[in-house]
Amino acid sequence: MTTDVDQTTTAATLELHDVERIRADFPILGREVNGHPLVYLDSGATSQKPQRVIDVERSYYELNNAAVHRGAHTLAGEATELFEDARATVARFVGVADDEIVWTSNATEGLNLIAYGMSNASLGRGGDAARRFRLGEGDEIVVTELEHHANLVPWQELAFRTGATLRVIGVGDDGRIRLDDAAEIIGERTRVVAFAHVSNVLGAVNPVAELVALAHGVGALVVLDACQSAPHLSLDLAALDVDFAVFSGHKMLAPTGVGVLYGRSELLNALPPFLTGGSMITTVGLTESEFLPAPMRFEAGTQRVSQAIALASAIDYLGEVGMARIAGWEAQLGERLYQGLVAIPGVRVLGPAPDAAAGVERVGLASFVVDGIHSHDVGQFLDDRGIAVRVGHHCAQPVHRRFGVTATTRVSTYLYNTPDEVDQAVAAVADSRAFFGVA
Amino acid sequence: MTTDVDQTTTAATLELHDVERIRADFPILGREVNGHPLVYLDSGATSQKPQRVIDVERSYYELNNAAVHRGAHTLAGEATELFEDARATVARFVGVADDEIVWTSNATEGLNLIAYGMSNASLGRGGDAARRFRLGEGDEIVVTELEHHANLVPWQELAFRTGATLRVIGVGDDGRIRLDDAAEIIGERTRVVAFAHVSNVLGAVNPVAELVALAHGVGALVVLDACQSAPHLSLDLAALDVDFAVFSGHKMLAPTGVGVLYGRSELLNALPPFLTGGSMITTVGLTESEFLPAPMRFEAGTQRVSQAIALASAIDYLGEVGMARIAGWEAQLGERLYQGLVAIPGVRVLGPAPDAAAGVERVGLASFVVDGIHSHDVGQFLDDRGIAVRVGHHCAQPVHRRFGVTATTRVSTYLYNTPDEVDQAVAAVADSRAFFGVA
Amino acid sequence: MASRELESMYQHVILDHAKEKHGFGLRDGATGSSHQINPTCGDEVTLNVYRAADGRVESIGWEGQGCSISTASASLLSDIVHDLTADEVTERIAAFRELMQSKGAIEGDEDLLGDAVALGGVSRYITRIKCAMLPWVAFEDALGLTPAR
Amino acid sequence: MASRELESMYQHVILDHAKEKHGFGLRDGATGSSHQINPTCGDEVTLNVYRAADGRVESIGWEGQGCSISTASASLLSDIVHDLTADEVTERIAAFRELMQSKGAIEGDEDLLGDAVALGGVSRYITRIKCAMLPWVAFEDALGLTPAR
Ligand SMILES: Cc1ncc(COP(=O)(O)O)c(C=O)c1O
Ligand SMILES: Cc1ncc(COP(=O)(O)O)c(C=O)c1O
Ligand code: FES
Ligand code: FES
Repeated sequence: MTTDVDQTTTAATLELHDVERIRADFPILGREVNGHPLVYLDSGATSQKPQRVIDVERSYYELNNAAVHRGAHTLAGEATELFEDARATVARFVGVADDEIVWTSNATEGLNLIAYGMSNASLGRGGDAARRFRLGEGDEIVVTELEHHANLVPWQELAFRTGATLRVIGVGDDGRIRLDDAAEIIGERTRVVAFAHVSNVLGAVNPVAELVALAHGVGALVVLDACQSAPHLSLDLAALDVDFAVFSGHKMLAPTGVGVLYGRSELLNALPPFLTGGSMITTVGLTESEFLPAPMRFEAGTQRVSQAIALASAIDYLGEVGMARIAGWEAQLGERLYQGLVAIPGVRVLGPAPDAAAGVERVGLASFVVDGIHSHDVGQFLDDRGIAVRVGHHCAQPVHRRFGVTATTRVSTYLYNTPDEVDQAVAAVADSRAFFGVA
Repeated sequence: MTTDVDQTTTAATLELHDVERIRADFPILGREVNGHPLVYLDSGATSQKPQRVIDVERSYYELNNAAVHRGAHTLAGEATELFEDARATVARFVGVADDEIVWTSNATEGLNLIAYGMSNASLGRGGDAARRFRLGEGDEIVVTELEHHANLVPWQELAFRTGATLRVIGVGDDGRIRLDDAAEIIGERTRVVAFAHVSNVLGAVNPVAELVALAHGVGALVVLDACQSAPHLSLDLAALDVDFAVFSGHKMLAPTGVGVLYGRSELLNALPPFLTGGSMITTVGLTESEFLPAPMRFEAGTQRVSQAIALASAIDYLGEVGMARIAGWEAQLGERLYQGLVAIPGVRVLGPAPDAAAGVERVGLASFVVDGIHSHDVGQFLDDRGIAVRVGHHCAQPVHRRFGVTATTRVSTYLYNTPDEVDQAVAAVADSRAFFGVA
Repeated sequence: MASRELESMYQHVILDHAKEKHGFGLRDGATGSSHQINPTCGDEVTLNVYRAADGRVESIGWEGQGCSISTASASLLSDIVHDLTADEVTERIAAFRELMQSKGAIEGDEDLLGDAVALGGVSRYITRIKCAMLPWVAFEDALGLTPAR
Repeated sequence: MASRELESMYQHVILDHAKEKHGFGLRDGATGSSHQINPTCGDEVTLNVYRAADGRVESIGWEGQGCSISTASASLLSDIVHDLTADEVTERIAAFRELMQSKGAIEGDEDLLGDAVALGGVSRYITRIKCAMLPWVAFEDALGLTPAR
């Protein structure tokens, strides 16, 4: 099966006719909701899946399903090959080596893996090789104020477990990470700097190069939360020079239940295990065990095999469409969305205004408040027209607090969304004001 | 969709004609391997999936896919309802309350969750309510010699992290857990007793009631590894009176990537969190957070939604066929397998002989050595005839060491296997001796 | 421009209560208090109960941050609690919970629930039932009752 | 009763070597040693290299626990290492690795690999390639070479 998208065009963006063909690959987009065609603008939470990805999982179970890395029979060999090929596909997609890719359940588990690996190192696991992961009193872990809870709470807990201190780089009134604050906070005591590539609330691409330079300047490890970038931009982790990165399959056309952790080879092989059990050991004694090298060291128990294979299929699909063209298309949708929203009286969009000149890139996502209407009520009004958006704190309470609100409404786009859908959402937001009596 | 199995019969076992209809529900069973019809006898590693389960996942992605517990729109509501209904289905299947069921990736993660929850409690997390989970020097964790690595290595690591001691109940020459040893080892210092309901190597049902009585007699927590029982027997966790239990979906007709942790309500609500991130918190401050009650407290990040829904569908399927009838059928297959194997010269089956009078129940699984032939070579010979079995240590090195071998060949059955398939496997094992020149 | 179901959830009486917020504010002298969070959205309510010497509820007071449904629900609740005995309170909470779980199948008993029957339209929206329940759960908790399922 | 592919993996020369185990046993005086585990099955091999003063490999010795393929592979390896220079060793290891990755497409160079070409049939069995490679990886490691992919 191949996607119908025109491969000959070299334009840096999709065109509407491409998107119309792409839409036909997503069965759910043919659905009606509350008597209206579904307008799905919640891909920031989770994406929809093309038929091809759905079919890959089905075909795996109908033809090849078996335990991987554990059997010598033919099916087991086939399943193992599909599973390891999937790893290679992911590795190529982000520009790293196969054995630098670890399967996880989701990005959240990847971040916990790093944090628990570090606390195990702090207890002495991994010996001298794991020294650089040891934390204690006086050491500092640095995050930013715009992090998703997944990239915040695990570090709070790691600080608690090791006695290290958590420090937080602020976000400016302009909705951008304060690099002046970063320069002040990141220093000799800093051991880890963890931050999002793209904020799931503010929609802006964060200054990775600057933060990596600050962190590496003091010998700290960089952990990149690529949840909102991997699905939407061309991502080259080696070029970004981060030490670890995580993302989730379900946000990039793949099923739930699979995520990815990247770690630089020498770091992954030095980090002590997190989850323990079958398939990650070499020798198990009654009271002590020895562990395999990465990535298998971190893959305890039966893996999410069909999901990993489906993620590879999703990545193939994205690759055929072209990440640059997807990013170009979503930048246009994002601009249209932003301008449409800020033109509505009483609507405030969080995060920086798009401004190519000033180097402010936004993805196709905007979170906003409508004066006098709670975000859930706004969302309900949109849902009544078949428009699916996210409401609430989007698992990022601190950044909401930073801007003096507890909740926002978020519209988020993907390769299958059209300008018309964005317009429908904007119009519905405008209409909600009369309905709730605030216009 | 409903299964074709005759619902009117009340016999305590399936009959061959039932099994033939069941087989038609599993597309992979129509496959050829190496020119022979597939004979799948590796369900102990992972089971095959009926069309219905495969279709449930597909239909979820084609119709309802959305982020659960996070959205107010219609799809999100539908997805949340399907997901929580799935939890209720699992809860009913094992006789417990809905909020006592936590989704995991697999059984391995469930066991790690308990172990890490306990080390977090030992560091002071969870306050006074979590006191009974705190471990330190002098405390003892007890397992048995027949455990899968998943129920051994996490406890080794917990012992390392807390200073507690790991003690191991031996297995007798007869392949049964030594209750005399258990009575000696389980004592005042014992805080946790973790053991398998059914061994994945020896195939015997372990004496749960006796071990629970010993453990509860000294106030220790009981953790049951139900990986090899949940798919094959009627399981009533409340009646067994265990405190925690784990099992994996992929071994019981469901997809990879989903497992289940059961915990008694008051224990789950006292256990500190393990993975942290989105959807498991109430309030997130910059340096500290508050957590939801169980089960959501343990479900950080985007969950394995389609997999949970598919697991519920698998359980519905098993329920319609009837767990007692499945157990009856597999007991027959197991007996036939055991007798067939021990009749071959030079073949030694590990574990106790089935003996109803002595109360020795075996499931449809047998691990064996063929004198003079390595298990991988035996497995290869069977695979050449399309017969898929597992070879190696089956993630249970200690029990292999206990019986003086490093590896065995394992034949394991499920509801879709026939006596003829068992006979084919037995005949192939016999023939392998001539091929490898040991007959 | 809006469906009949939506209009039925957001009736005028509800939008009015969401603005007027009867019973808003926490006075001293509470005989019970509860703070509840709706985990789906992060909204909160703090609710005080003021009981007379004979145990009857005199009034409630509440504060919080929430959507129109949870705000209206708190406001509507505060209108119907005056002078209720413990048994009457239990009966009303049960009636409201039943209404919320009805998926639009029942009308709600106006004798017991007063204008709060207007919240019946919410029961068709599974994601919003928690909104309407939030102040009622806080009320139940502040009275020291164990919440029914 | 067995397919042609299976017969080609388990040729007589292989089953014979699996029994005869040339080079079995670890003598003193090793100039290098390596212990390797096949994680799929848990099988192990310990392999010693004995080099002459001029750096040539004189012989290897090995012990371990494994299947007929890994055992035969160690035995066959020990037959062809005598008197090899470092470069010749590298060439042979490369030739063997290429054979193993060929999925049955090539025959294997008998001048370089001797009877070890009989292991070519293994390359059709993805799950067994690690078996055949195990002693070769140990050999490579014992010589202090970084294993190629
Ligand atoms: C007895 C037993 N415990 C634990 C496990 C681990 O299960 P999983 O790999 O699904 O986590 C298995 C299966 O591999 C098993 O058979
Ligand atoms: C920026 C960011 N980080 C982390 C996550 C967590 O991802 P998951 O829930 O898939 O683990 C998300 C999505 O929810 C996100 O948007
Ligand atoms: S949306 Fe938060 S209470 Fe209604
Ligand atoms: S099966 Fe272990 S080395 Fe061949």
